[in-house]
Amino acid sequence: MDGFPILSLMLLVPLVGAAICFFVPAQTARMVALVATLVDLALGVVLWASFDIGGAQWQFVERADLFAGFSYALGIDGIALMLIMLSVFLMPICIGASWNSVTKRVGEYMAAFLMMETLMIGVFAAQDLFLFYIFFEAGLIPMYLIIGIWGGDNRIYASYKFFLYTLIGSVLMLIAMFWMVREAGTTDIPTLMATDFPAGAQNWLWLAFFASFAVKMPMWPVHTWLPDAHVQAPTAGSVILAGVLLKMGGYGFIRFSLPMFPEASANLAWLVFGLSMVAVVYTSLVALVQHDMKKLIAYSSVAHMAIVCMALFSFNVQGLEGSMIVMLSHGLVSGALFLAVGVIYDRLHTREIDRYGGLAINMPKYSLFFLLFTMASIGLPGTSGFVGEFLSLAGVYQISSWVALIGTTGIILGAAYMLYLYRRVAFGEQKNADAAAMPDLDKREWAMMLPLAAAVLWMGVYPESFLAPMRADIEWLDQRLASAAPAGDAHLSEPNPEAAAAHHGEEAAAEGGSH
Amino acid sequence: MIGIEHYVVVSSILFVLGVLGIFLNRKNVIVILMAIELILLSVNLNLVAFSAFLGDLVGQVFAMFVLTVAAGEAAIGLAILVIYFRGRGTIAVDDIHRMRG
Amino acid sequence: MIHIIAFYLFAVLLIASAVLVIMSRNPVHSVLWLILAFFNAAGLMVLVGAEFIAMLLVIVYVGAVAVLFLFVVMMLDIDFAELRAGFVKNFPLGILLAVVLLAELVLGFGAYRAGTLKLGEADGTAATIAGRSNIESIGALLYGEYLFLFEAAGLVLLVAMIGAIVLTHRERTDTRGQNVSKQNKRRAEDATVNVKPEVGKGVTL
Amino acid sequence: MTDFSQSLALIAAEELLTVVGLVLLLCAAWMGDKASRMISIVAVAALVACAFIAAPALCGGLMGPERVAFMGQYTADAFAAFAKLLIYASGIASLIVAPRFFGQVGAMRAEYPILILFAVLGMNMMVSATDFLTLYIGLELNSLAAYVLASFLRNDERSAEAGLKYFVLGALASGIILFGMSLTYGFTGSTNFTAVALAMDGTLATGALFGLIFVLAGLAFKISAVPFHMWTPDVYEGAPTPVTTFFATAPKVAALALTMRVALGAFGTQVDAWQQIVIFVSLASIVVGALGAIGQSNIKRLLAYSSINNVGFLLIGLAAATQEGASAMLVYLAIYVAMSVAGFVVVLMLRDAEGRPVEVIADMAGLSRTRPALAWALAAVMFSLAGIPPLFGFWGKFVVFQAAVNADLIALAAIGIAASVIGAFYYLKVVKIVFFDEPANVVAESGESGVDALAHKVMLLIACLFISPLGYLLTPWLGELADKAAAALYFVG
Amino acid sequence: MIEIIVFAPLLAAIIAGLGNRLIGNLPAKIVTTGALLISCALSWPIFIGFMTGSETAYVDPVLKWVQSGTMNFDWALRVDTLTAVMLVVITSVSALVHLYSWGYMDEDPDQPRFFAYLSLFTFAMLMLVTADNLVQMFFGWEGVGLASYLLIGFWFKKPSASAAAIKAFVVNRVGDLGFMMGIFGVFLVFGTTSIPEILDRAPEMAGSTIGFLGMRVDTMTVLCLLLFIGAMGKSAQLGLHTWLPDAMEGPTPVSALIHAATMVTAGVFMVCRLSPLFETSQTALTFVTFIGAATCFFAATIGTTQTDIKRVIAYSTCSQLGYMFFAAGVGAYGAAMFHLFTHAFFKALLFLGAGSVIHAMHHEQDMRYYGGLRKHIPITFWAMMAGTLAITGVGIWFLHAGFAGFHSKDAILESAFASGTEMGRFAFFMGIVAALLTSFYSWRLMFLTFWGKPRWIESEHIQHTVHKTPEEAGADTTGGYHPHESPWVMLTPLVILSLGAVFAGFVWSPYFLDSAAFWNGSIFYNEHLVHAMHNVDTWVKVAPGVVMLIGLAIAWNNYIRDPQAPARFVGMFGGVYTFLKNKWYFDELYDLIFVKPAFWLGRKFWKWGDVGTIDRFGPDGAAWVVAQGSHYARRVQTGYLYSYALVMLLGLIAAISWIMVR
Repeated sequence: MDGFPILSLMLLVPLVGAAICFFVPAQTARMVALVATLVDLALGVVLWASFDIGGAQWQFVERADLFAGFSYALGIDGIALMLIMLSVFLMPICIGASWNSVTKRVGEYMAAFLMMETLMIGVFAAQDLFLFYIFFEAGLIPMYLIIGIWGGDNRIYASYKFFLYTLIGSVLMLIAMFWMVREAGTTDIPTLMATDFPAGAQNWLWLAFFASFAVKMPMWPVHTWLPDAHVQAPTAGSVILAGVLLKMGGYGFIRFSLPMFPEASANLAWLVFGLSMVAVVYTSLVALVQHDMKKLIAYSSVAHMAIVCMALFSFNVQGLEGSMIVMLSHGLVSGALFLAVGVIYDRLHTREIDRYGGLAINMPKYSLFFLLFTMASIGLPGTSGFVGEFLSLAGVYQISSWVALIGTTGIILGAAYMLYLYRRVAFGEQKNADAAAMPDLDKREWAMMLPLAAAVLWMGVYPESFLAPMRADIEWLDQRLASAAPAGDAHLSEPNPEAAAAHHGEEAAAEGGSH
Repeated sequence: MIGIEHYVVVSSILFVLGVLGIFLNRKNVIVILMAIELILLSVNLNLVAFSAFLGDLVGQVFAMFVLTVAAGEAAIGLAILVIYFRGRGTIAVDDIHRMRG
Repeated sequence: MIHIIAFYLFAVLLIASAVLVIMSRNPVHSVLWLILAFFNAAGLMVLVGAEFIAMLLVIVYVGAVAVLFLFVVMMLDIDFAELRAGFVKNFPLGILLAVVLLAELVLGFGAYRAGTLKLGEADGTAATIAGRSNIESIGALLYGEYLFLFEAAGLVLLVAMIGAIVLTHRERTDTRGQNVSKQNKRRAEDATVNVKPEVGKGVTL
Repeated sequence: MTDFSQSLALIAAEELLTVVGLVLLLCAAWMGDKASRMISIVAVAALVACAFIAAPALCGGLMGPERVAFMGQYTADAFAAFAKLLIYASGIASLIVAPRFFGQVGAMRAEYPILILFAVLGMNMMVSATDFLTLYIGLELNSLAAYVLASFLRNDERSAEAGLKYFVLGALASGIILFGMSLTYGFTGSTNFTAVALAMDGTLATGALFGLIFVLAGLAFKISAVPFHMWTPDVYEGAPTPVTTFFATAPKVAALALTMRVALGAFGTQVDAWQQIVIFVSLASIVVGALGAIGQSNIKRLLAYSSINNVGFLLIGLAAATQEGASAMLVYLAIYVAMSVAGFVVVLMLRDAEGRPVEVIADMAGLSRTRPALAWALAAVMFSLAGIPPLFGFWGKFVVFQAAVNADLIALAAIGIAASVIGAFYYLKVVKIVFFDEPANVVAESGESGVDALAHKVMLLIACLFISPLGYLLTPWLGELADKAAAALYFVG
Repeated sequence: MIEIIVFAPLLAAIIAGLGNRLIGNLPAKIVTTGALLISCALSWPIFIGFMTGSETAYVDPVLKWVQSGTMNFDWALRVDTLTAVMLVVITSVSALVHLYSWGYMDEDPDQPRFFAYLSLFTFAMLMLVTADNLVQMFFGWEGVGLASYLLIGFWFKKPSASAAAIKAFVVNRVGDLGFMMGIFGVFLVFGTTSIPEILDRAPEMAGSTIGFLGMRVDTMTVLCLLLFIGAMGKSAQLGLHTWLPDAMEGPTPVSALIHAATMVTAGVFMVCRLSPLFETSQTALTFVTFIGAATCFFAATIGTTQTDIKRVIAYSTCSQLGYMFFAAGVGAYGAAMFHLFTHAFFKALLFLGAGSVIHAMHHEQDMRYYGGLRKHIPITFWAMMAGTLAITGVGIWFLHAGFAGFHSKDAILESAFASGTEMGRFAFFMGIVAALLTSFYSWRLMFLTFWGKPRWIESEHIQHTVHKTPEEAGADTTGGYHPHESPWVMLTPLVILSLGAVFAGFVWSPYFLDSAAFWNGSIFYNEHLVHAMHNVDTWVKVAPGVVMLIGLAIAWNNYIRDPQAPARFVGMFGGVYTFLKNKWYFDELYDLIFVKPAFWLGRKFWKWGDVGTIDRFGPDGAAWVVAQGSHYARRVQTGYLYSYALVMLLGLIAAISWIMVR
């Protein structure tokens, strides 16, 4: 694939699709959107297949200088590859989810989604700092329209909140980017990643980036836009929001905050830890008392992303890889959960948990999928959620047992609110006749759920497929962070001299990391 | 001896009076136009005085242009006033606030 | 000495009449005070040797602008009785601001004491030409170095003229104008027609 | 320095405008309002011709003594050419949209294009001025024409009120500028920018700084920067929409270019004196413009506040007081002109069933369903004005803030960009009404046909393409031109 | 071979679960039961191989799992003696339970799902015991938790069942928190999660200290305790036991398989598997002993007052697990495993027997409404009798002959006493008391169920069946209902398990208790302790038997001889009775300090935190400020010329003032 601009093509395909969707009737628009997203998925598969694991750090690089350092530069490493795959994987499912439920202004809807896809891929593929920013910010527009036009009753408030909240978060980042570019003299992300900024300035730059990513992530206490946005967005909007948009925050941390400002990351890790610890407990408890399914899952997303945050700042390979896997997994699982909510919302047009009940009787297939995703969400081993959470928390433990402890309470609370949800929806008596009369999954819904379920299990059982492309990049990052990495709180002391005498040589090396 | 300071002070007073005329008047737009003329007069006085004390005629040429423009400005101002009066039947400053907020 | 007396006379009169321009309740009076102010200002200009500008001020302002003002004041059928009603309510604030502004100006210029105001230095290219009068020197400058702006100033006046006409000129619909071409094209045979109507039929025109 | 004939050659565009203006005036006098369409067409042609005359100076990046005419009073350099091209474009736009608008109320007059031409002429002088005298004459030529244009619909009360307010406050601003120029003249002994800059170097009497402040305050009025912005909403609302289109674009370009020339040229040696003030003014403009726009029900008034807001961003570039800042401002101006033209053309295309203009925002509810193309154009304009990528409006903010950061004005940039979020609020409101609300069915379902309508559509299309993401393809080109222009501005002897 | 053992149940579960109604009841049952029988059949040879010493330990890699930096763990199946023991227990009990369920679940509409869950459970449990690394063990750990959740909530229409399912899962998760933290700690300390490596290197880390939650603590102690918290959760030890009694909401075969024989013993298995690790921390062992001893006493006390037949057995299980733990705590891992082994047989037997009774009694579970069933369901009765004899530890000490429990429980008590530590003594006495209570409640169960007069008519279930009220039935306390014996598919497992309950102790005690060669290093084998165990004082050896007889006597007195005695006792010690009856008020306590506050906090965080504070002062507050600003900005814009001029003037004055003061 040398020299073939596959990334540009992946950006272009949905864009062209979007342009076509504007002008064609509803059914054609649906088909166009589906075809475009499937083509992109196919291209994604090609991308993955031709990605040279262990090869160059940056592959499929394209570059065209535009102005004053600003250039159209694309290229991916393993981390970006995985997130792009997540995006292209979720998109056809989103289109499928909107197949019947969106009936008004279909062309525009599909166009908005396809634009969204272009922008998402762009975010992950951009190699120019400002190009990244443009893609990063531009996502606000289609999402604003998606929530605002096709959303629920309170969509105006939610769309405003979503737009302005995320906007104010990210504008400060732009200022920091200017400063960095001035300092480093380049907008090239790979170069910037290896640039050592002055320690004094790093804290400010880090905070500016943090403002953006923390909102996007979202971290407590700037999370309140998320439940509103999720509740009001149409199903596919929620899927893409939870599935990919939230990942941009984590991607930002791993691509910018950590490699570019390692010292600041170490200095300010306490902030991330503090907020994440609060988030895990706080939002989990809030999720426990929700009556609205989407809101519950939205709050659970906040809790999950808090784990991502703490793991990112654990300064070791396990934490970094774990957080990536949690992101990928959460992308699949929360997307799937929103789909699951969407499936029954389409039938009954309510998200009130109490209006359902006993669905396991009339919708056994649905309940099975829902159960699988619920279990994946609470991190049952064998599903994707476990691998991520386990690695994440293992990483976190190495830096602070307190943080790990609080983070791990998330698995208790997560189990509590998700199972409580599942119980109220799928278990119990069929107390509502209309809910009891709902038909089980049809073929379209089946086709949406199955790939997600397969991916969730695949990632849980054989995560190597997902870890391998990222390995070199994570290791690079770990090396980059090594000098700044703070000491963990373990401070493991030397064992008894007489006991240690027997195995001296090999242990010293093995324990080096834990000191 | 009369120095430049004297002229500057006089023209400053005149300028301030002109400005004062604009925002103290609430009843009659014409007086506002006259206050503008006062401001321009103060400028002219300034220019001429500076010109004389600098020994440089540009100030006086400038004053001449100001005079010219002021005449044109007065004409336009009065024309607008006239059409406004035609429409509203009043030139009271208090009445001119149909557009606000 | 006479110079000083003249300066203070003109200056005081100028300021007094300026105050009266803005305080006067009758706009007609205001215009008249304005004319007086112009005269005094012209006097001040004469004192520094700018005769041409001083004369121009009298001619242009008093002769044209002030008259225009008077004309408009008279033309607009304004109820002067209504205009007499009081000044603004935040009069003290206005005065305060004016005083502050004035104080700052005077202090800033360093004009509170003679000899403290440092003027810049002209490059001398536009000084009064030795042996020529003020008006000659200005003329040389105006039609030489500043010809371009002089022409542009003419355009300013042109625009002012167009503007005034555009705004105020009204096509009178209640009068009938003369249409020369129509009159010229008219033939006698078009004007009168002989008809012989039968009795009881009437005429079709 | 150049001799007189060379000077005349340098002002070819102005000469052309003058001659065409005078000839057309005669035509207007002779043929009356029937000829207004023909006169408009000729005027547009004249402006296009002027653009061709000005373009080489810009593309060639011309600067230096050989571009100075009339002994330093006038400079026809690349900077002036950049501004002129924008002014011509704005002038052309406001000429094209006029016949249909005025035709609707039977008020299309032959004087309109002529006044526009003379206003453009005045602005040409403004942007080329390197002497306070030229500045003043140009400014007044433009202003007088503008006062008349504002009250052009003389039977419309709002138009007359707009004219009156504009006139009174404009005259006051002229007075302030003049007073400042007189002080500058007195304290520096010259009216020429270069000489003034030379004389102002080093520590300076407070009086001279007062002159500087007065001049800049007067110019702040012309660019409607806070706190000299108060006239803007009223005048934009009251003036006929084609005139508002004109006001929002050309004079703003001219006044900003002039402000740059004055602040960076004449007062360029006293940056410390005005930088803080410009910073304050720019932040105040951003905030007040944004706050004022929220809650507006009239789209023209909203766009007026938006222009105040945008001026705030432009002034951030000025506050940087660097060549990069100047270049950034020019880029921003170019984009701003396109956004404004697009915005006003959309407003002009909004008509109810009886053909009356629709200006109330609430009446546009659900426009996206009745007139999707128009709605998307409006959305593009709004997002672009808000500076949301990938629309090109973002690029303007981008270069300006970059310049500010590179000039170490990080706090300014941070506060400014944070305040831009307030602005996003009301742009979003328009999008919300147009896209999310149920149709109000006030706007006529289909547009008219005919040459005028086609011209509107073509203009809108061009402007929208410019502010669309495709605009980024222009960044090298636009940036290069702006750099050349800024270099000319910063040209030192 | 081991792959077949482990994955056959998974395959069967997938076929039965996904096929579900598509393939129908019978194929699902055949597939799952068949798979389990295959597994079982393959497991026994392995076990016997280890007994005879022909097998050696090996690891069978399956698939790469996770490699993250230095953290590296794969799917792999480890087979050694310990695993082999568990294999036979799991596959045998599971196979029998599958078979039993053919009959027990015969009328259920959702049979494929049930069998799929059972097989899934078996698979997870097998993964747990064959784990070569802690993470795979955790996989099995959580997998059995999932299966347990699904099976407890199998009758999901019952609110109590789904509530119990959640409770089981969440309480287990509390333990899992400890387990996970333990794994993290192990990885931090040893840089690996591989069990053999950890065990290999554990001794050398003894005595080192580590920072944990801001404290400096002994490394091995904290690791062991964290891991042990996991074990406590899964094995329902004191504090984390509350889920187990509620888990009886599930179908009875499930209780037999999961909540008696296999899953709940996972904690014991884990402690034994990691015994070299635990041996490095005396503190941890003391804690394990204490928890085990306390649990065995505590659960036994509650068992004496429960009336639900399954709950009695559940508390009994809890109590027996306590025995196993304190055995492990004192270092008698072999004894612990042996008790696990024998317990699996007799407790599964008791549960299945109870299931048979319940089946016979039309799903009535309250023992107060049984009575005199001996004659109606004789095979069940005899099976239950075998189980009771086994659990109460009936045997003749000087002959070394007795039922299964006799061998294992006595070994535990003797080891505890022989360990010589104070905690060992404490555990011994608690164990003795618990043995007395065990005997009492076991016989109480037997007497109430199989002796005396039928009291069925009091049961609502029976009333519903025979359509009679107690008044209508009059003297006929059977109400005309005639329980009949279960079908052969249910009885066969009972019989097989009875054999186990009777003979398992006798047959295998030499291997489990006295053979270091048998264990072959798969657990920490304390030769010294084994020696000491055999040489304890005679009274120690006799004591369990004596207390068993005392318990039997009391039960006989209270429920056969003088049925009014319990009522009198309750009258005298009402407080104690209520306390025990209410399970020491643990549920109420947890509800008060965990569940209610969680919901309360959740609501507070939501309404007061998110809505009332963050939104109010964050976005909404900002919007309000902006709206106010907008209001004022527009108020200033009065429309009057003079105010416009005034603002301009103010600006001008401000600017020049700035210049002046600058």
